[in-house]
Amino acid sequence: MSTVSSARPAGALYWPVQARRNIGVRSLFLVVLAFLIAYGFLFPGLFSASGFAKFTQSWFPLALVAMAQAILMLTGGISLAIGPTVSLGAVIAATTMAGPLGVTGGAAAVALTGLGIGAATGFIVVRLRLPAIVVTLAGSFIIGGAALLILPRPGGAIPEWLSDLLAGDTPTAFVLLVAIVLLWKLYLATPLGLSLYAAGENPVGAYRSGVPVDAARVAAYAISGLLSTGAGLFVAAQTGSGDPVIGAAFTLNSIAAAVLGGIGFLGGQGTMRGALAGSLLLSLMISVMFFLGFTPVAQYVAQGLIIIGAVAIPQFRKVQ
Amino acid sequence: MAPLLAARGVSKSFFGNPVLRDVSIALQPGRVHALLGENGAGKSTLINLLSGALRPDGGTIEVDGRAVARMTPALARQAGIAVVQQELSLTASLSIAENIGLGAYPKRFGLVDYSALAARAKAACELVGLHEPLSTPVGQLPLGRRQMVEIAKALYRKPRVLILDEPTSSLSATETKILTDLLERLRSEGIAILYISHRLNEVMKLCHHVTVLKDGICTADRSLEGTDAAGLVRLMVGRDPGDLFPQWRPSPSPATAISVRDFSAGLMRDVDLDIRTGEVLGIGGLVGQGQEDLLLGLYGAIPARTASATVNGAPGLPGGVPRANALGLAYVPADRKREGLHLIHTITTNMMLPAFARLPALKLRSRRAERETARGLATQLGIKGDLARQAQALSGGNQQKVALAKWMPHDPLVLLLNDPTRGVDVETKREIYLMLRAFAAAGKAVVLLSSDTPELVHLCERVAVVREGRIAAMLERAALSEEAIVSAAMGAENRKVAA
Amino acid sequence: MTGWKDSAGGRRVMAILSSRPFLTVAIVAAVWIAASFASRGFGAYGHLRYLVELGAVIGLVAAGQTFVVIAGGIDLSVAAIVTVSAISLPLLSWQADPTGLAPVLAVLALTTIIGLVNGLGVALLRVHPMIMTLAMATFLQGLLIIIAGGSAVTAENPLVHWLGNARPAGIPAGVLLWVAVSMIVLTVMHATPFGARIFAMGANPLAAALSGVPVTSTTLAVYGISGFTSGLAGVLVLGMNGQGYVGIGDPYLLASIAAVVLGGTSILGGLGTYAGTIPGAILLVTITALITVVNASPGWRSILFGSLILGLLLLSGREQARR
Amino acid sequence: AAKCIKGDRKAPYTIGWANIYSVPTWMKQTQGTIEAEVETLKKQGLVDKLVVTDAQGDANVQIQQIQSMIDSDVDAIILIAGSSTAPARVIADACAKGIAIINFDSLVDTDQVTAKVNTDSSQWGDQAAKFLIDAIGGKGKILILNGPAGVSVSDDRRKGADAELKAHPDVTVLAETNTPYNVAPAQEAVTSLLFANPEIDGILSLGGALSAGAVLALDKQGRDQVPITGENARQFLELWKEKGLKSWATMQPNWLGAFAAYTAVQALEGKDVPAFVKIPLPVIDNSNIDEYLARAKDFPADGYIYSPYDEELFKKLLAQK
Ligand SMILES: Nc1ncnc2c1ncn2[C@@H]1O[C@H](COP(=O)(O)OP(=O)(O)OP(=O)(O)O)[C@@H](O)[C@H]1O
Ligand SMILES: Nc1ncnc2c1ncn2[C@@H]1O[C@H](COP(=O)(O)OP(=O)(O)OP(=O)(O)O)[C@@H](O)[C@H]1O
Ligand SMILES: [Mg+2]
Ligand SMILES: [Mg+2]
Repeated sequence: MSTVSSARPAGALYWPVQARRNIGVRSLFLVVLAFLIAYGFLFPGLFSASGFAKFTQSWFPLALVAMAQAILMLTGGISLAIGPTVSLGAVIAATTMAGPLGVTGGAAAVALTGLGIGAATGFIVVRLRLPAIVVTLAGSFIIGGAALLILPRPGGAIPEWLSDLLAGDTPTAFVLLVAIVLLWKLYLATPLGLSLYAAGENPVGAYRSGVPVDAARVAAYAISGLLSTGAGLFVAAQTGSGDPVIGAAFTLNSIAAAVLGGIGFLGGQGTMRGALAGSLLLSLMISVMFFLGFTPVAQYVAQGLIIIGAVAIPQFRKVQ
Repeated sequence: MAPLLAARGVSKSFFGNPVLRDVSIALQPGRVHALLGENGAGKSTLINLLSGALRPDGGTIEVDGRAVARMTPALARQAGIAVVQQELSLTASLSIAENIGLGAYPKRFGLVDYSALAARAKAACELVGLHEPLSTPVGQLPLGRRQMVEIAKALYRKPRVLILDEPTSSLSATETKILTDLLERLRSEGIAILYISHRLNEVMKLCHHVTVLKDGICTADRSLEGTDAAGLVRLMVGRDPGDLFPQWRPSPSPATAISVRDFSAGLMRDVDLDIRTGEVLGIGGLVGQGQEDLLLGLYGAIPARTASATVNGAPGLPGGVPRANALGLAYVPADRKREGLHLIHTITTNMMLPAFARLPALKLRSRRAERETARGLATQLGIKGDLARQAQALSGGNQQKVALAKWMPHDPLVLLLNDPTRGVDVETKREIYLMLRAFAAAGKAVVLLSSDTPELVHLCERVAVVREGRIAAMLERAALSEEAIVSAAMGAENRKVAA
Repeated sequence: MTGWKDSAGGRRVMAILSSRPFLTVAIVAAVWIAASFASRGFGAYGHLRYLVELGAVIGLVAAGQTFVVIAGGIDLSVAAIVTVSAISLPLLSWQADPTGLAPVLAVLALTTIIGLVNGLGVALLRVHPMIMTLAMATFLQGLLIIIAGGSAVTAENPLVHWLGNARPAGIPAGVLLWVAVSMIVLTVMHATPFGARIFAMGANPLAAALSGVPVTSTTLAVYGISGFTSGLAGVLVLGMNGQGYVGIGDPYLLASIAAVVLGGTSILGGLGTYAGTIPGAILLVTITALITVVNASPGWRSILFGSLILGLLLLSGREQARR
Repeated sequence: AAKCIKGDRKAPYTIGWANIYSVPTWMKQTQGTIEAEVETLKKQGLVDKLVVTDAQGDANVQIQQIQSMIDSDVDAIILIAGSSTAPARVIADACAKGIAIINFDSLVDTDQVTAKVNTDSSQWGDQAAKFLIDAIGGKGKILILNGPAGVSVSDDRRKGADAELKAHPDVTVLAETNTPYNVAPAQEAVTSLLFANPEIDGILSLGGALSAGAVLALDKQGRDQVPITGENARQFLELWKEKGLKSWATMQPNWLGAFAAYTAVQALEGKDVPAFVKIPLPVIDNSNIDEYLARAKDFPADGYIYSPYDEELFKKLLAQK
């Protein structure tokens, strides 16, 4: 309160820091916004409760796996096992929830599996210093095999009420997503969470500064596993059943969403909001192209162009 | 009184090469202790042992007179030991405040307490004269400011022992002044300070006690009382030093090497500049005023515009690095780790890269010729180390020499140098200065961007002082002095002209 | 006695023995020997020859992939390029050329151009390699819808047939092709300035650019090479199967990346060698063959496959720490 | 009226074709029959638009696209499901909205559809096993090639073969393998199995291009061909003829697509359609293979030679109980 130079109250640090982080993804936000407007224009039903609910439901699992991938890439890691982990989450949910474990027990089983797989992967990558990309490639076969053992063919069941709650006509998925994002912000506000960036970008320096680098990275893998099996649970609820190969496409899509959102490969670059925007763009694109009446060939071409465009346009602006 | 932190008879080797042999050092409260030695003498290794970043092969580390069984960075922090490494521990995507608090965030309910962090980080920043908003990502700061963040980060932890590894090598004169004043104050508060620098005048001014390392052996551990700079150099190199700066002689018949009109690039605006053959043209000013963009723009590494330009007789700007190289331009960056070297590649490969860049793409390489060239360059510049090792195993100063050496075989006509002597020991500095003058004498042009003002004064024909993206003053040889450069940099010159 | 290990020659031998490519070769050999005891017929010469022939396809795709990865990128469009090559070649089998060389060259030109377009996106538009090549793969899917099944011509190309079936001196032509390509690749990679530029770009693109490395053209070349070798793999796989089909390239995306990384090339770029990718490719087909003959449920086979890769990685795969 | 149909939809109708993946040749051919049928229906004034989506193999995307079809209120959806369970709920939603849903080829485990149209996968496996066991004289060593694991169709076919295999204890299964329904992976797997198993009496191949891969593998390793089952893939039929194989093949006719479109319109027009239309499995053997090969040039080289169809056939199929 005393001097003029310290006029900016010290407590106002958090929000400027947050605002600064938007700079890298502004143009992506604009592109996504344009698509949202186009979607709303093409399909006014979007603004009804159930229209909005369905829209967020189709985005939700992709949003989760994009987060799961992004958190790894922030630490300089990557996972090729996201898809099978989603499948595993789905089959565990579909085989336990309608059974003796019940919904709570099933959800706990799903969560523990995700955390366990993630932590184990993280331990192998971090402590044994093996390249994440091959460890998770090998992991994808192991996890996918486990899903096939639990449910050799699509089946199982999710209690009807849970499906209706998560994937009915109410925007529960959106509320959940908001909650997860808030939890993420909360995590990033913990010392361990904030260390993610330092551990990813400059592990040696971070270690010397007293950051528990290994713990931060293993924790990231565990959280990533949790998000992936969580996405699997949601997919199971959305479809009312389990399918041992349902997640296959999520591996590449999660990477695409994260990279589209400006997450770098070397660690420490990018933001979660970017990854979420990237996943939203991927999801929106499908619906918008449908309403524009694109043929499959046009869908493929347009999809390629949109993805490249969303990344290249900001670059052009930077050059000029 | 027991020293706050001490090493007793420590040794360390890398891959069987001894780097430190039976070295002892004791840091006393209220004393600024200098650690001197040539590049690769083992100074950084010693502080890594003191701060727990590395473990000694033999000997002990003592805190408050008690031996520590196993020093780790965490233990060191608990003991109040803070190390300023050269922009090594910063994270580009985090804000200044988040970097300063890294590893020691204030917490509330398990969360980072941003208001407490802001308050404490602000206090630390004010000590070192950092006035950028605390929310600025560190990646957006110029090198010198990052160094200040690194120092603020050390102060944030309220250390009892402060270790600084070449803190001033990327700082401008003003920033250096702030730092030396600060250190003096901290010392008077009873903090033990270990100070590494290759700038001997700073050491003379600031320090009370000196430990000198030579090839990993402690050759002196004594009070600085009654020692002069020449004496220090003698301690380091073991013989009488020559003058640091070579005799200045005018070069013969200057011609224009590079000429630009209304040149703009990055922060630089509307620059008219002629660079003559046979001269060393200095570029001075406070850090981050656009000096670097001037060099990069001329070099074709960033987009640049100009009304008219000739470069070594060819019209127009090069517009790209390969073309600039073909026109005889060579550039040595300041941030050697990020822009100069391929740390994971061997020293030989690093030295040969410009050659690889211009040779026909599919011509067969001759490993033997490469080894010989590299060996020749290493001898010429006194680069120590196995040339087949990765460049990251070199000490900082030797890395700098590699970044410079790689251009030598190409006999460039214009050398664009961005702080080439940063972190370089006095002997090597001398060699580099001699090379630069010899270069100019051979009728070539040298553009020397430097944060070391004495360097500009003693080496250059003319110094262009840059301020806010413009050349604020062009000081001719006769008018060159440290005061003139500093006052032009601060804007005094401008006012005089305006008046 | 300090021993021969300290002599110059001894040190070089030690360096080779402890290098990743050598370790991978040793692991392949060990797996082969172990497998020939465990499974009847595994060690038969014919089988090993067949495995190497299969490895040739992965090896060709992975040749381009190795270049791209060392240069600091990644190519996710290789699978689609293999398919495009195998599908479009039969469409081009015109009568005028009895050797069948012309259509092959035309297809290779096509796939090289596809690669160059990848390079353009990466170098000029500055699109992340993963995004650029993923988008390219998507484009090519669209292209495949148009060209696939568009004609009923089968691959009656003599050159392609020869590549896929002939065995001069008892060695499959595909393997000979692989050997030739490998020698060229190793030479270009390790014995030319072009190769050195690629390593430099991968290790530190900024420093490479400031040292005068022509980053744009080198990037173009690298992705062009990847398009070319993928196209070549498509031609070979077409010959081996007698018929191209949509999806024929699918297995080669992950396989090429896995071969590169198993061979010790850093996925971060700047470090590695094709000499490791070669045994890496053979290792992959070997493990696949091994899993095939194990009689277990699909789930267990998948688990076994993953565990084997992980186990072998533990033997050879420590990533170098870097700052 | 048929299930899901509500009276308020009027011709001409908009038909949504929710494809799971339009790139594979089988799918392309199927799409061809749908387009041809839609042209016919357009001429009759019954259809005015065909909306096509391609889920690129991702069952989650297919759900999203079906949702979009619901949102844009198409009159009918014909679909090949990317998962036998995943689209169940969204399909139920569509049904509740009065959209006619005809599910063919890969079916969904829900009865909230207007009709399902398919051959019997279990019967497929059973008949194939019967033929093979017969062909090897009731005893011997066989390999089983199957499509990808975790997918209902391949699992059903495999289960269908179980009874026959159990009934013949002298038939030993040397090894089983799962690969995509493609030539190259099948050829690879069979080659490895050939080396591991010097004696093989027959191959029970459960579809797609697996059989062609197996024949090529035997041929390339210089082994005698053995009795083998398969599908109507053109490459396989040509190899069959060329090598004089002892074979049997059935098919998943591509015109299931055309038939689904036809059925959708019939249902919308108020006709009663059966909840499940079982398509008899056509059998290709040495007696009729020449008929198929005679038409080969009309089909893509990597495609499937399907049996002829016309409206009469469709009517007959719909009339069956
Ligand atoms: N991790 C390492 N691996 C191999 N050699 C190393 C390693 N660290 C340091 N060295 C070698 O040890 C010697 C001492 O290095 P150090 O960094 O301590 O020197 P320095 O005195 O700080 O030099 P400078 O003045 O250049 O900073 C050098 O020769 C260096 O090459
Ligand atoms: N390959 C390596 N692995 C681990 N540690 C290394 C390696 N190379 C060097 N180091 C250690 O890290 C220390 C700091 O490295 P750096 O390159 O910053 O040296 P420096 O002498 O401090 O440079 P500068 O003087 O520019 O700050 C080195 O002196 C050495 O002890
Ligand atoms: Mg040092
Ligand atoms: Mg140094």
